[in-house]
Amino acid sequence: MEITSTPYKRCDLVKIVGRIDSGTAPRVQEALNLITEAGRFKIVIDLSQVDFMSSAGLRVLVNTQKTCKRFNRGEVVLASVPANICASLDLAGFVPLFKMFDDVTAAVGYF
Amino acid sequence: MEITSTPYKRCDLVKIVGRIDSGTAPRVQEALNLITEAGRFKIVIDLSQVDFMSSAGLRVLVNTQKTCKRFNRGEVVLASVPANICASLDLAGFVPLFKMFDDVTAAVGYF
Amino acid sequence: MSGAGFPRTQTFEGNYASLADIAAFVRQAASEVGFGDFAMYMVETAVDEACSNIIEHAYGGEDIGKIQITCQDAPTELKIIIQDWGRSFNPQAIPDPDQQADLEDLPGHGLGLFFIRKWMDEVRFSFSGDGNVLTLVKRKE
Amino acid sequence: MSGAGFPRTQTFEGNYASLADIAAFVRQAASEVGFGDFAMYMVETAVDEACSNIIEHAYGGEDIGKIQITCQDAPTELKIIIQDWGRSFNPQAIPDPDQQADLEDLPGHGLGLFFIRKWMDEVRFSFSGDGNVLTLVKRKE
Ligand SMILES: Nc1ncnc2c1ncn2[C@@H]1O[C@H](COP(=O)(O)OP(=O)(O)O)[C@@H](O)[C@H]1O
Ligand SMILES: Nc1ncnc2c1ncn2[C@@H]1O[C@H](COP(=O)(O)OP(=O)(O)O)[C@@H](O)[C@H]1O
Repeated sequence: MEITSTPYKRCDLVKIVGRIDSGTAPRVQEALNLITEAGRFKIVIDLSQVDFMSSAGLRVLVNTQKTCKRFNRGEVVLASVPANICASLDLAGFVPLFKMFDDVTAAVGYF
Repeated sequence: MEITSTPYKRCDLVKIVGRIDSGTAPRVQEALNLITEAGRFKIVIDLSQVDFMSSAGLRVLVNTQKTCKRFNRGEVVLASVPANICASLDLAGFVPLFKMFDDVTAAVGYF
Repeated sequence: MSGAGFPRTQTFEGNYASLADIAAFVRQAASEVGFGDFAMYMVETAVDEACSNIIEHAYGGEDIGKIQITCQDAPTELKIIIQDWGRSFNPQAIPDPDQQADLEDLPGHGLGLFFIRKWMDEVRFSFSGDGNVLTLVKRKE
Repeated sequence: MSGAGFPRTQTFEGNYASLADIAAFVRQAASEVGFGDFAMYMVETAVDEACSNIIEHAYGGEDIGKIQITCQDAPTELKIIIQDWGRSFNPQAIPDPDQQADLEDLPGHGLGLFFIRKWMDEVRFSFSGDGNVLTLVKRKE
């Protein structure tokens, strides 16, 4: 699994490539913590190249959303969510927790 | 030639597909005028799908940059400029007038 | 091709690095018996959650014990049998996660068993002297 | 293939909708004589600027007169001859655009002839009773 973080003026883009499972989810959490610990709470997560996400990955998304939305200081949004992962988010009841955008540019443009 | 304008929170994205010559440049100018006349002066122009741009097209870019930069209220930036068009901009001496970004997301993220 | 090469069994180290190999093993089986993309994803998810739980809860850590997986093809279903030799537990005692909760109150954990139960057609746990056996059944359409 | 099908001549309506057809015509010729992508783009640009000028300046508007274009292949160069029957002008009187200017002072116009001169190897205007002829030469590498 590869993670690329890109800071923009109003938000940070985190692109993940590969599989997010119990083994790799901690690295995603670390990458997101680096951003929130820098005081940046507007985050776009590009899931276009993620082929699998287990509940360990969903947990990372929810934890980070909690951190970002606290004090109204920001938000995590998701871009290019593959259909299977969307079904997982839906089954978990997490769809209402995340704004989702078809493409990364629209997600960055939202902030 | 096709033009698609998408308003984002901090900027407008204008994607042009096709050929910008004396015949089509006026339509590009109109699309850009619609944005600036709405009081929006931060514009990303996506040139990735533009296969040709004559001096008529360059003139539109420069005119719009003048309008946008006036009173420090905004700026036109270019995304995904094809090499041939970059050579045209360079020959015209216009490279210093426009920030250029490799991809549209980075350009939108600049504002 | 249905039936050829089945049942097939493979044993994996009980650590998180095995999860991708385990996924490849069960996806291959699911693909061979004719499952479509989403059914394969549901199988992959259930098996991943089950194996993650074995490492985390049954063994209490990585590289403590092994995980053995068998795929059985039948005319109407794919059966996946996952065995470990860690501690047992009472699945009946685990409730579904609370989906009404606010973001702030969401526990975040407790989704694994829920996914397994929702996306598999049959889920049976059995615990005996020879380890713990989880049988997952996914029906063909 | 060099030389086959050359010279070739085509006549176009003097309007902006013709510019894409004109581009296709000269790109095809440039491609057949072996020009690479950027050389083709330079030829396309020079011809587009020349024809735009004919419509705007020589004819003073669209659909006033025609534009005739001939492509000639020679061993070392491609020659493109563009003819119109509008008013003539003195190209020597047109200076290169000022590249030092601030954004606010940039005229924006006056780039067409400059592009033609910079990207073609030879540029000759001739004006006679039978119209105006612009000869553009682009050398092969
Ligand atoms: N294989 C297992 N061995 C022992 N305990 C388990 C096993 N699987 C699940 N459990 C218990 O069930 C609970 C719920 O599991 P699960 O729904 O996967 O969520 P999580 O693992 O995130 O807590 C676990 O916290 C654990 O106490
Ligand atoms: N074919 C032509 N016929 C008449 N005048 C021309 C022609 N081409 C160019 N000119 C003159 O030369 C000037 C500069 O032309 P050019 O560099 O193409 O810039 P622009 O057309 O933007 O003014 C024109 O404004 C016009 O006065």
